[in-house]
Amino acid sequence: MKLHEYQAKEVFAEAGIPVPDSQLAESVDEAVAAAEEIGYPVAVKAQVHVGGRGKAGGIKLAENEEEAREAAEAILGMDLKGYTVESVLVEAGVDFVNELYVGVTMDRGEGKPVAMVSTQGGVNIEEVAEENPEAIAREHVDPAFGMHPYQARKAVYDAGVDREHSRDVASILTTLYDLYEERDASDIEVNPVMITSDGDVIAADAVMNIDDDALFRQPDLEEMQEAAYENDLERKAGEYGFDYVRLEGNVGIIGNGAGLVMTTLDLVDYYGGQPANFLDIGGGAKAERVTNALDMVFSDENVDSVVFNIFGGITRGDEVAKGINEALEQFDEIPKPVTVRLAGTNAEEGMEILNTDLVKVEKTLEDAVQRAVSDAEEVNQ
Amino acid sequence: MKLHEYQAKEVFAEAGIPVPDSQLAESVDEAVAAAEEIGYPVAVKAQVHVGGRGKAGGIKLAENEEEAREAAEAILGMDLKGYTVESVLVEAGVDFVNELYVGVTMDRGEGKPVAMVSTQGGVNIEEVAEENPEAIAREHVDPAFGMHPYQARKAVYDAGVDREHSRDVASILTTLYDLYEERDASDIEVNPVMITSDGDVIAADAVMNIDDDALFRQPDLEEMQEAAYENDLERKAGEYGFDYVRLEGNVGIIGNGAGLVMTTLDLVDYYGGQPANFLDIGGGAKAERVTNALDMVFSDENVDSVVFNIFGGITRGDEVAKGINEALEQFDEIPKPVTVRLAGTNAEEGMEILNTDLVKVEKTLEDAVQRAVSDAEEVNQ
Amino acid sequence: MSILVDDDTRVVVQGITGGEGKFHAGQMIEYGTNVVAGAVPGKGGQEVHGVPVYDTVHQAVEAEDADASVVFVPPAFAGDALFEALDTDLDLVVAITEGIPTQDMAKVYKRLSEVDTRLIGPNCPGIITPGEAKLGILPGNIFESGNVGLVSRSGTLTYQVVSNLTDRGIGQTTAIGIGGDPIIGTDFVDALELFEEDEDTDAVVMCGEIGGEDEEEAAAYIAEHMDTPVAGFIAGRTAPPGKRMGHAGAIVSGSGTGTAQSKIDALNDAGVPVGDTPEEVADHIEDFL
Amino acid sequence: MSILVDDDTRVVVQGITGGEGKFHAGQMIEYGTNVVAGAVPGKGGQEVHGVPVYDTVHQAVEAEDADASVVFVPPAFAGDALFEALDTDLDLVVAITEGIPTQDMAKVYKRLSEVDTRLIGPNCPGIITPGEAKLGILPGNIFESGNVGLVSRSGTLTYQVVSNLTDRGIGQTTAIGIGGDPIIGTDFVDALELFEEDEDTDAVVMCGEIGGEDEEEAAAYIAEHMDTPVAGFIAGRTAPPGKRMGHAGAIVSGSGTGTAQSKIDALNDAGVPVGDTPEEVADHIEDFL
Repeated sequence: MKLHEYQAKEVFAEAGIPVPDSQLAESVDEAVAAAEEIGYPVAVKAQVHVGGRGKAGGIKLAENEEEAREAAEAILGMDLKGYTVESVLVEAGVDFVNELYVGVTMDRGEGKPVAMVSTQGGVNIEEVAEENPEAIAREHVDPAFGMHPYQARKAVYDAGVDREHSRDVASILTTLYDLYEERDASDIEVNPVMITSDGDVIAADAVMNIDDDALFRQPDLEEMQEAAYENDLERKAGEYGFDYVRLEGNVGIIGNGAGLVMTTLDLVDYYGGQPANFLDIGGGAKAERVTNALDMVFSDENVDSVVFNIFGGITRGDEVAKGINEALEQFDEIPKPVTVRLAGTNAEEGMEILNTDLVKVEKTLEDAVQRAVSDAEEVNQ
Repeated sequence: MKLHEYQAKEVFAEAGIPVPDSQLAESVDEAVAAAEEIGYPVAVKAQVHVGGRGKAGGIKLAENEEEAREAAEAILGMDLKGYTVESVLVEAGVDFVNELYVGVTMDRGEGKPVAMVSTQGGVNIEEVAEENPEAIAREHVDPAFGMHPYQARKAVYDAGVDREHSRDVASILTTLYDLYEERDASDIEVNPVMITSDGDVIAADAVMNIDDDALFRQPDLEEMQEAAYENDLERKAGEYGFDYVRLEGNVGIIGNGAGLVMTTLDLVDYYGGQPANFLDIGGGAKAERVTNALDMVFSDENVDSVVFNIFGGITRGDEVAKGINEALEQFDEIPKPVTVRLAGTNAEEGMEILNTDLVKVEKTLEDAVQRAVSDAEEVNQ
Repeated sequence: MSILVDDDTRVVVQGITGGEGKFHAGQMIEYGTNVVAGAVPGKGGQEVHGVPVYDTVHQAVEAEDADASVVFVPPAFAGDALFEALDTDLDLVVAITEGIPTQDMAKVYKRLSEVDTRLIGPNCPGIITPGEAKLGILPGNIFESGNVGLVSRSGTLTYQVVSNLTDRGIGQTTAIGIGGDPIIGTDFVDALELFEEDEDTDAVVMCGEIGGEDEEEAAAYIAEHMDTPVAGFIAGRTAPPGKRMGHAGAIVSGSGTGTAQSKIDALNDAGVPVGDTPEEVADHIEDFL
Repeated sequence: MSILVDDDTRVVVQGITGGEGKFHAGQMIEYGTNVVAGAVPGKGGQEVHGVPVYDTVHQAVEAEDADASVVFVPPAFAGDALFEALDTDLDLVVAITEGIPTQDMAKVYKRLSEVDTRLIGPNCPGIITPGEAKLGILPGNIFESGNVGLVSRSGTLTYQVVSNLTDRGIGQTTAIGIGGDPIIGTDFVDALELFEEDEDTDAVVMCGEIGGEDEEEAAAYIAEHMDTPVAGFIAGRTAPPGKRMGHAGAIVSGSGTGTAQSKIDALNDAGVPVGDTPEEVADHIEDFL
């Protein structure tokens, strides 16, 4: 789960990290009122989970009411890399002399969190990591002990932060690590940490992604989930409890097991089609879950055909087939052509049971995918 | 620092451990009023840091007002192994069917905390440990990870606690460990944990000793210190910042460094005397600290003579001698004979400086101790 | 004949009284696995499928002389269950549970470095030596005893590839699902090392997917240390950066590390053919044998 | 000639800008110790007694090729300073600080088991090889180079015993104060082992005190492994149970473990004479030589 900037800043501020004054606005008038209250200059920042918002026009500075209105008008409702901007954060402009990067993430190779500090903040840190890796000081943290204070200092000194600001920056890093640990973050970062002309150290941006698997013990963050969804399909997947990722193609994909679903996507691509989504229906395939999965894929207007790929392990193919029949029988008309492939335990029995008035049946994965791809092509012709 | 039972129970109750209703009383009337409010039967319990309070008459049960009055009268003001009882805890009587022991302490040999559970509660656990060690289930805790839930369960099951109560007992152990860690305890225990006839699990006693070296980060516990002192001498030592232990003899002892002071005590005993106290004056020996140390030893009415044993390491003997002179010159009359022995850096210069009108001077530790022992014998003749 | 598990393996099932645990313990026993005990706090003294249940893993291991456990404990309690298992002297712990918080697993991973026990998983289908023992949820009927080792980050994809092999009459020595989480116990290199040492394994299938650098490390290991031929498959070629594809570990980072292409290139450079489809993987294995 | 430290030892002083740190760094340098750096966060770039100060121990160790550190950091921050020192590749860390919370030391002790660095202390006077180097606060002038090793839990008691030796013309190879806390790095057995291996150490004084079972373990070690003769002293014969005698570790438990008598008996059983007075200890050593 990705928090919006404004949500992350609420969490950071509560933990004692200095952030600029700001207000969330969902309309142009709200944005202007917020700017007036905060005082100029302000930054108007699109609240979407898209990297490089600034370059894409999602952040604008405003020196006065007119500029604030223009900025809010330009940003609210804009399409930013496929996401519609529904709210902006209006934030006090910071007069900075220096920008740093401070963050914590999991180094999965090491199985340990890693704290990072760089004096090259304000730009894409992943580019810095690629082009100039020694510009990022890294400190691995033993998760049993947590981050020792010396590690925060070491990262800050190693990164070359001025001695004058080192204590404040180390303090932000320490708080970020504590939040990372206490709030089950998967990534947490401030980029940039701004050093103001007055020598203050302030978190000008905020990224906080939460481990979905740990949300059960972060009830207050889970409450932020609703506002963190980017669109209706994400919200629907969240409600149904599906692992779902929307892509840009037109072949809808439903399967069981992450690896097999990814493989199905890959095969759609391999056979010349374009996958519309990743949807893992998980173990079993009761009618209700099948119904929900079809609802999701059918609700995506981009989808022109659907491939349903189930490898029954412990689950028996005949039971899955019954579930699919039941689910599809609820529709008066099947909105988009569905190809089903069942494999594994009792697959043949299952294929026999499937109602071929409702679905097309293929025996191999390869054939099922090719059928769905050609169905999608037909629709587009 | 040892918390009184009532203090420890406040901490335990706040952490969610079930304890009986209770009230602290410092007079017989208060005790009776408390008993009336709580309802009979009650236990009236002396609040002193003495093991085996019950056997020594420091705990009495009362079924009615008359018995409550008698109990409070008997206990308040009584001398319990050298300590005067200044307050009692009046506590609801518990109708128990079983008594367990649950505790956490540091196993210094392993460098790890150890959690302990036994079904042989209600008696001196150290006796159980000696006579029937397998009656105590022990679980060492890795201090980097803290106690895992399985460890609490394992200790409880290994101890043979009824499956019916195991969850509640494990929960008390888990809370005790958390308190042990969060509150920098050196020992924490409940003995007994009572299983009531209704199947409830309740902490009927409470021991919580805090690591003195960690009190700086336990400000709320530090506030309990004042009430936790057992007598004026302890309070005075606390205020002066001395490591001080009162013993039962009549030769007062002041020295620098724990090992050397202990050795001085041992030599007093070796030469036929009886040490009155352990007092480590610490590094250096400025006049103020010497004055305070002498004030402490002189305030102990048992003391008949004093030996002052300083081994100057980095501190120079002549400076120590000046400090001793200055301190003793403040007295119109030296209340008890003082023998001084200086050794180490500039010891000879120091011995020459010492004002022999005020103190006796000996060159070796052995001679100084013997002199103080014979001085004390003389007073007693 | 196999690696890690065989018909001598004495198995404790942690969480045997839960829905999943009970069902799969039954399946494991039916397959012939030597399930000797269950462990569930508070359920000691009960029996499940005729197997005695103990309150703690220690009691189960001691009483039944077990040397492996399979963990079906729900994710919120699974980290603790793993610490419990690692505190005994088991040789092998197989964690089936999906959805263990990553930070819990980071602590378990630290603990793993302090003990001699091997962990497989979590978020994995388990391990099977066809005809001898299965520890986990793999459907026994699709496997067949033979001379190909299989190691995979994925469950159903494993079944797919195994069917492609079994359908051609190619059996398996042992198949291991190492799990789809970012932090796992046994990784590709560990498993490949075991297959390389196993005399009966004549070829190995390795099914990787996007995320992390395990496949790249495996490629380096294969190039340097393996004589046994390996065929690969990598899922997630079409995955966009920054999106978690079902598995917590299946994510291409924003900077473009962990891509399928990087893994395919590394494997190809190590002389490992990577199939475009599961069928092609079976083709490569057939060529090796 | 010595154990652990000599005139080649390159020392970092952690906390060199504080009152204690600065004073004793001066004393150490005056004694001839090769103090090469200080480490104090925020004070990098300064100099103390002509020694360069760095912001982190890592920087100090790398820049000055140090192999040992002495810690004079106040107790609230000392645990962190020890973790910092143990994260470098120093051979030896000597912690002088008194009053480190026991639970902080328990964590440090765990960390010690994961690294190759030796810790002496905390709450100790340090270590000295007379005429070569001292790391700590021991008064150099009472020591003399010779052939007796000394290991002690106490500071001033050590000075007392050393004077008794030096006064008779008996010098020391190395003297180690292992510290009076319940949890310490180097213990008696570790130190005795080093003295046993040291060719120039012909006899060893071991000054123990009440609390814990280190002396009993040392007695067992001496009986089984040592040829070098050992004389002992145990402080705290008159200590009542349950009272902490100055040192955090000097406490006889309520059940009567950790008593002086138990330690004296164990040592006597191991053939170690225990002096009733410091003078008697010197007598025993004189007899050995």
